[in-house]
Amino acid sequence: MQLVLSEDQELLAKTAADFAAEHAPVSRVRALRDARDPIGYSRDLWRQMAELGWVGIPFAEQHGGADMGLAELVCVLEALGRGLAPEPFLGCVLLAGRAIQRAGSEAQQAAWLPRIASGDVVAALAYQEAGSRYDPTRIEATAAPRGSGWRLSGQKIQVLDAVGADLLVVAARCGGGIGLFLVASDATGVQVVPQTRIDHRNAALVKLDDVDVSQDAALGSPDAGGALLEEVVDYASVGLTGEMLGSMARAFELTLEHLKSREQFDAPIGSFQALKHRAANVYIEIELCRSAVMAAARAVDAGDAEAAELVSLAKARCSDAALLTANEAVQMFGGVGMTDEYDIGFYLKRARVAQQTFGDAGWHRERWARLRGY
Amino acid sequence: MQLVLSEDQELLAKTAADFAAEHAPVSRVRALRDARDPIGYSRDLWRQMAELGWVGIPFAEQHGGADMGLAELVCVLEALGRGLAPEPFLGCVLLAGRAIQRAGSEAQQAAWLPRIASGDVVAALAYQEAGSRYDPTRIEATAAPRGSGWRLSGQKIQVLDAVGADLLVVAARCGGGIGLFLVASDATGVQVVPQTRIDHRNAALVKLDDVDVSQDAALGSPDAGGALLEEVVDYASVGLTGEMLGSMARAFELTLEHLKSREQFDAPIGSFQALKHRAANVYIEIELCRSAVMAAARAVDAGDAEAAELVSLAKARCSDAALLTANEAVQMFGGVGMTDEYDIGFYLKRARVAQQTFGDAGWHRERWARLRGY
Amino acid sequence: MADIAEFRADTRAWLEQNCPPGLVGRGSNPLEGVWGGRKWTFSDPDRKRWLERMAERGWTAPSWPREYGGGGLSPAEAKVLAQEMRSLRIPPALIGFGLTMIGPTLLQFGDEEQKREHLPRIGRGEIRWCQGYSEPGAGSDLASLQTRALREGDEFVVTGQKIWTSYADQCDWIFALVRTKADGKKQEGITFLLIDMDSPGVSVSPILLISGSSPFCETHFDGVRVPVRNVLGTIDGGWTVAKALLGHERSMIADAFGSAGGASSRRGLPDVARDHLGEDQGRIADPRVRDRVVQAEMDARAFMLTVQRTRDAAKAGHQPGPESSIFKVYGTELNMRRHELLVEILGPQGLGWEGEGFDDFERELTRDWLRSRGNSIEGGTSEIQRNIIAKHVLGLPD
Amino acid sequence: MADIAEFRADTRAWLEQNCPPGLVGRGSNPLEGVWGGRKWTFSDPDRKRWLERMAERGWTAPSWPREYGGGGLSPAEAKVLAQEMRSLRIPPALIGFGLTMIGPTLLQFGDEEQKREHLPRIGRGEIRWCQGYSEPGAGSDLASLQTRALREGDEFVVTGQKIWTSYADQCDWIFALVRTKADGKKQEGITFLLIDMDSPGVSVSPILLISGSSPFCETHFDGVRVPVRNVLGTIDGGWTVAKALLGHERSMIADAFGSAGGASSRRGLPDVARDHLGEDQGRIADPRVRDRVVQAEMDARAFMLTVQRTRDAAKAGHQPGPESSIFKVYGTELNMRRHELLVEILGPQGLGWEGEGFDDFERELTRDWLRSRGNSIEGGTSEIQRNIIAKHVLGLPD
Repeated sequence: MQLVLSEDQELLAKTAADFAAEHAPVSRVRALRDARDPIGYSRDLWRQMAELGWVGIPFAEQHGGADMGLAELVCVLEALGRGLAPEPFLGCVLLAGRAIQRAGSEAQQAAWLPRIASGDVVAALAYQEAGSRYDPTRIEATAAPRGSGWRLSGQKIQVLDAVGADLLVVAARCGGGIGLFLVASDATGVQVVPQTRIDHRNAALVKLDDVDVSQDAALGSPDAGGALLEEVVDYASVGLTGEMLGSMARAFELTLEHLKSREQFDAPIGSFQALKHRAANVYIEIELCRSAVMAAARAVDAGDAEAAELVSLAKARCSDAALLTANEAVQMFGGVGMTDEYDIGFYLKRARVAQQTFGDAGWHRERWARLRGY
Repeated sequence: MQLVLSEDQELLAKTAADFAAEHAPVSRVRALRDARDPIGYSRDLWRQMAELGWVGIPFAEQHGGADMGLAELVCVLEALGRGLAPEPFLGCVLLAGRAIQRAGSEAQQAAWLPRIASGDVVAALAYQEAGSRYDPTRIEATAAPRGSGWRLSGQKIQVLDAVGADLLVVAARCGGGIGLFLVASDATGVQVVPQTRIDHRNAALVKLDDVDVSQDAALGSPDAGGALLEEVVDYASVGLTGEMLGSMARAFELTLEHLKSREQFDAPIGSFQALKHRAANVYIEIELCRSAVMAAARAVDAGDAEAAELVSLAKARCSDAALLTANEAVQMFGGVGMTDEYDIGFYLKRARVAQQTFGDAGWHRERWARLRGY
Repeated sequence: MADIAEFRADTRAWLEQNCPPGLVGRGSNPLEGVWGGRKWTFSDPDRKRWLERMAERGWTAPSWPREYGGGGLSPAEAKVLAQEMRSLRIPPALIGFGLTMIGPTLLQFGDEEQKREHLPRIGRGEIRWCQGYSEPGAGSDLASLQTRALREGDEFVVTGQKIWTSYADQCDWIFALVRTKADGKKQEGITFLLIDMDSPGVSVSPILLISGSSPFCETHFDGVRVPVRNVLGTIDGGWTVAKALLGHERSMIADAFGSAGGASSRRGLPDVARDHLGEDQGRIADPRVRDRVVQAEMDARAFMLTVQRTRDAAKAGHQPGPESSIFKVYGTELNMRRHELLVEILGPQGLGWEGEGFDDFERELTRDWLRSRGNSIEGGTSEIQRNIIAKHVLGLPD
Repeated sequence: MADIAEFRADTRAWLEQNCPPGLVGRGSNPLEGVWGGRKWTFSDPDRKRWLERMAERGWTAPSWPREYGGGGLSPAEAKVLAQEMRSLRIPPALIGFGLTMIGPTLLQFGDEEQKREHLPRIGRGEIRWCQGYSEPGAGSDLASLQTRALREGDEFVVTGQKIWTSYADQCDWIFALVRTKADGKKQEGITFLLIDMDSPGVSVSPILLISGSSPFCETHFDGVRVPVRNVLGTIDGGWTVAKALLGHERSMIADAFGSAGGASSRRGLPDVARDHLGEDQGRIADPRVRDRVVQAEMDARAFMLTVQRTRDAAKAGHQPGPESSIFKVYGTELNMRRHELLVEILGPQGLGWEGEGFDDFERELTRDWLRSRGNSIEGGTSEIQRNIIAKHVLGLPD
């Protein structure tokens, strides 16, 4: 495992950074929020990203993808994270798309992945429930056999990117295990109710009231989805840490700019040693995050035995560091950092949501210890 | 409960502070250590403290005591803690003496407490064992009935002030419970082996090899000592926090003096804001400790229902704060703080020992939660 | 002591007779508090009646002299009144910056005319006050303020901008720091002015915070004419008055964080943790969270004991010093840590802004957490408080 | 690449043939390391033989040029040698400041004569070096040093006192910073001198630390005569040399804390915790300690990944910058946290100094903990490192 960007990756990161700087500054997130945009992201921009080949990065070439991995996705997501871009990578590509890629039949993959990669279809993975907390396999929704198919019932919460999605991948208890089922979002009995969280990203309650699906809706074996869910959530977690890395790096840059320009007591406040030392600590934490995220992405891509541990390492660190960075940023901005008018609050809110998505720091420390056998 | 010193207590604290400054500076601890003094404290000074009435503070007047409480003991112990005075208050007065006072028959009390209060007899409480960690009731030493008396066997560790002690109070498993037994330190089968800990205070292994004691050696009922032990250790813990408060206050003073006098980069290092803010944090922690120690002492004296919780609050806080203070002190002294030549290292070593005596911070946080029912 | 016992009995009887029954047992909830002022509307006629009766007796400001509308109570009597109100869980009749900040400062620095003009109106809840200290360029470095007041005869003409004026949109008067002399040391040349916000040229716009609330405003002064007799203290000598008032502000903040605030403090941390994480043999199921709950609870207990110790010392005649800075810094930071922990305990339910999928408690808590981030900034940042401790308590050099 | 494979095979064969069998599998334990020098006595003839063979091949300093006694290996080859030695768990033949600090600095700043005089003797382990930087009045503010060197013809006469000279009592030469010009900016007028400690006027006394060990000394210079040709770099221009050497020191410290040190690192934290606290369903029984163990382990993993990332970046041609300060500050502070935790895990058994009642591991660990407190001071305090990061990495103003 080499913790350095290849030349191709450097180019990709540079392209993504330029694109994000031009098309996806944080001001766009504010505009989407203030306009109460129903899906909270730009379909146009999503199509452009698809044209650039980013949406299909992890998928096979025959499915319109680039056949690359998390290392490359992280390059893109980090760049987009700088401006808190809300486009549906997590829900559509890293969760739902990845689940289809990993467990779908050739027919299912051929049916959906090219349309996801092209940006024509947005999919979402509905797994989390009110009682799940952070365990993706604590599921009470049911899939009861009905004829040759299944009847799905239950309620999912905070389903990422579900508002306006065309396709839902639904996790439900089936026999002794968990199954994943492809459900059209306009199927009878499906209700998608938007949820407004502090970051105003796309998320929804998905209510399933006796939704009938046919035999070929099952993604893989209808009771073997538990392990798959864990693997897919790990995959998405690495993507999320990439995004968090970009967000915290940018929040820290904004803080440094403020420290250099804001004057009090006839000196830039960045000249005060107490703030300097705290800024140095934030810097160190971000650097450690970067190493952990790069290692996790490469380990998952390589199918390394240590991959799950490194995912938890990256998610635990980024969760803590993103909040630290944002909290210190607000404190160092002072009063204006508390105002909606300044952008830094957007980073704080997103840091909180990201920390509590796919398991918070405590959850991942617990998981690390379990995986290491103590 | 009034968290303020009475006039009498203020006078006592002042007297003790003057006495300690004159007779018990930290240099004396160094001298005792370098001389490899077998008991590690001064018998002369102990007698003087007895004459001043301090050794008998908690005992009844008819037993030569002052019939006062922990609030007063803390006044004295805080003053002595400033110079890390190693005289045997903890082992002799707060543990062994307190056990005799609480559980002893009138005859036992009359036999021992006046001689303890006068400084003629030094006693020690042997309860801790290799497997005890911080639980005073995890005891494997045994007291088997033998004739009308008992035969004691087992090994005790880090028995405070046992080297040179005349009387041992030994905790041993007896029937279904724990008993406390008075044992002369020169009884057949008793072996007191000095232990050298990093603070060089008096402590010993006490080996009991078939030690026969008579019927009247039992302190209270021979199987009801468990609850008593907990109560006595709580009592001593408050005394220890008083001592710790004095030690950390003094270590902090030494640090402030250094910050004001040591110059680097053409300025006193105490003018650097990062150090200022850290010093402010240490100050706050010490102030919180003072409140907790005063409250614990008064609650125990009053038999308040919240007493045990407040003892754990005081001990947990002082354990953390004493180490923080000492660690920050060494760091702020810089290189010289690491040398044996400077006194600050003595405070660091004592802080570590004190933190791990009668339960460390984690132990007392656990206990607090248990007592509060969550 | 006999007098005090009698006073207690009388007070209790009066409270029982005069407090509207609907308010007995309601307790002190700052969200329901009566702030008064010309723009105030009472949510409940009981609250209005209660204010009138208490104001009539002078007990909205129990320790102020009677001639200024206060109750003229001794410290011991004022304590008894507070105890009896607490014991009956009767809410305060009136709260606000008039009582806690400008009132005590007027008593200390005001001339007779000023005291007679302003204090009774504060006590009756007729005038609501706000604070005009900070400016966009003068936050922690308050003394660098630029709002200027030019003397024209018997008036000052005030021009400039204040920020963080709490609830200025609902206030009637503002006490403001203005610059009356441009040269010399910046702490000199500042004047403390009392300004009627109905004066022409005053305009106010609320500031939206990240929590979605707007407790603060920007207040602009555009050639506002203020009579010279509205100077509190001396012209160019306002810094002394300003600092004294900051002392009152800090102790008010310490009081607030010693007791109340937001959804989170209305339910104990251990209860919230048990509800959301479950129990394991009577313990909060997640041992990590449990340990952090324990630490927060123990920190709170030690903090409250320290507040009590300072009060007990004050009662025993010891003068409180700059060490009260520790209440501001520790109280607010503890409150912030508690909110961080609460939101983490709620897990995915701690992320709600509005609408479906979150209940009222969860949404309120999440916004309380966002609001709490400002605690270590407003009223003097934690950095400033630590500077004060280092300099004035520890004597560390500049 | 074919060449490298061949080099690897040859190296492996040579190591297997030449390393005394008693050393194979011993691994790198700094406590058993060979520091060399005139006063050195080998604990084991194998170690002596191993040093001779490695020195002969130039592999004690594998990447130094062959003409100065090095191995002349390319970076890729040096890495292969290190890998093969690690894979066979063969200890390094020689360690010390000659190889890691003054050697690289001589290569960078030395003239031909100096390099030929000193480097081969370092490579053969004949001369052991120590560092004369700090003075009692010049710690973090190193440039305020006062040890003065007066020019007398072809000699400097050196008078003053150095402190924290590591193992000076066992060393042969010292590289020292001395003041050769009293006026002007204090960073100017400093000269970097190489001094033979056998010179008349040099005296050394060990400093006893709180841990009971004496790894440092005070070194006094009383009119010591040093030839002018022993100046490294230019007269009055020693500060540049000094800073370059500090860079080598920091990366050496980072290496050390990335891997080894003391009893504690020879046994994993989780194992020690399990031994002392027991298990509960395979988990460390105390959940509080377990969580802290997890954090320390995860911190260590992230730190090592960061060290690796920097090395991988260097291999890819990216120049390492001042961000290497994070290795010093984070590596040492992590090591200190680990030791704090270990001593707490040991509980009452973590308090032993000597004698009965504590076993060797416990006593050594307790002293290691005491020793570790100095990690954030020596080699540039954490405060200085954070200053460097703030200024040189983050660009924050002075």
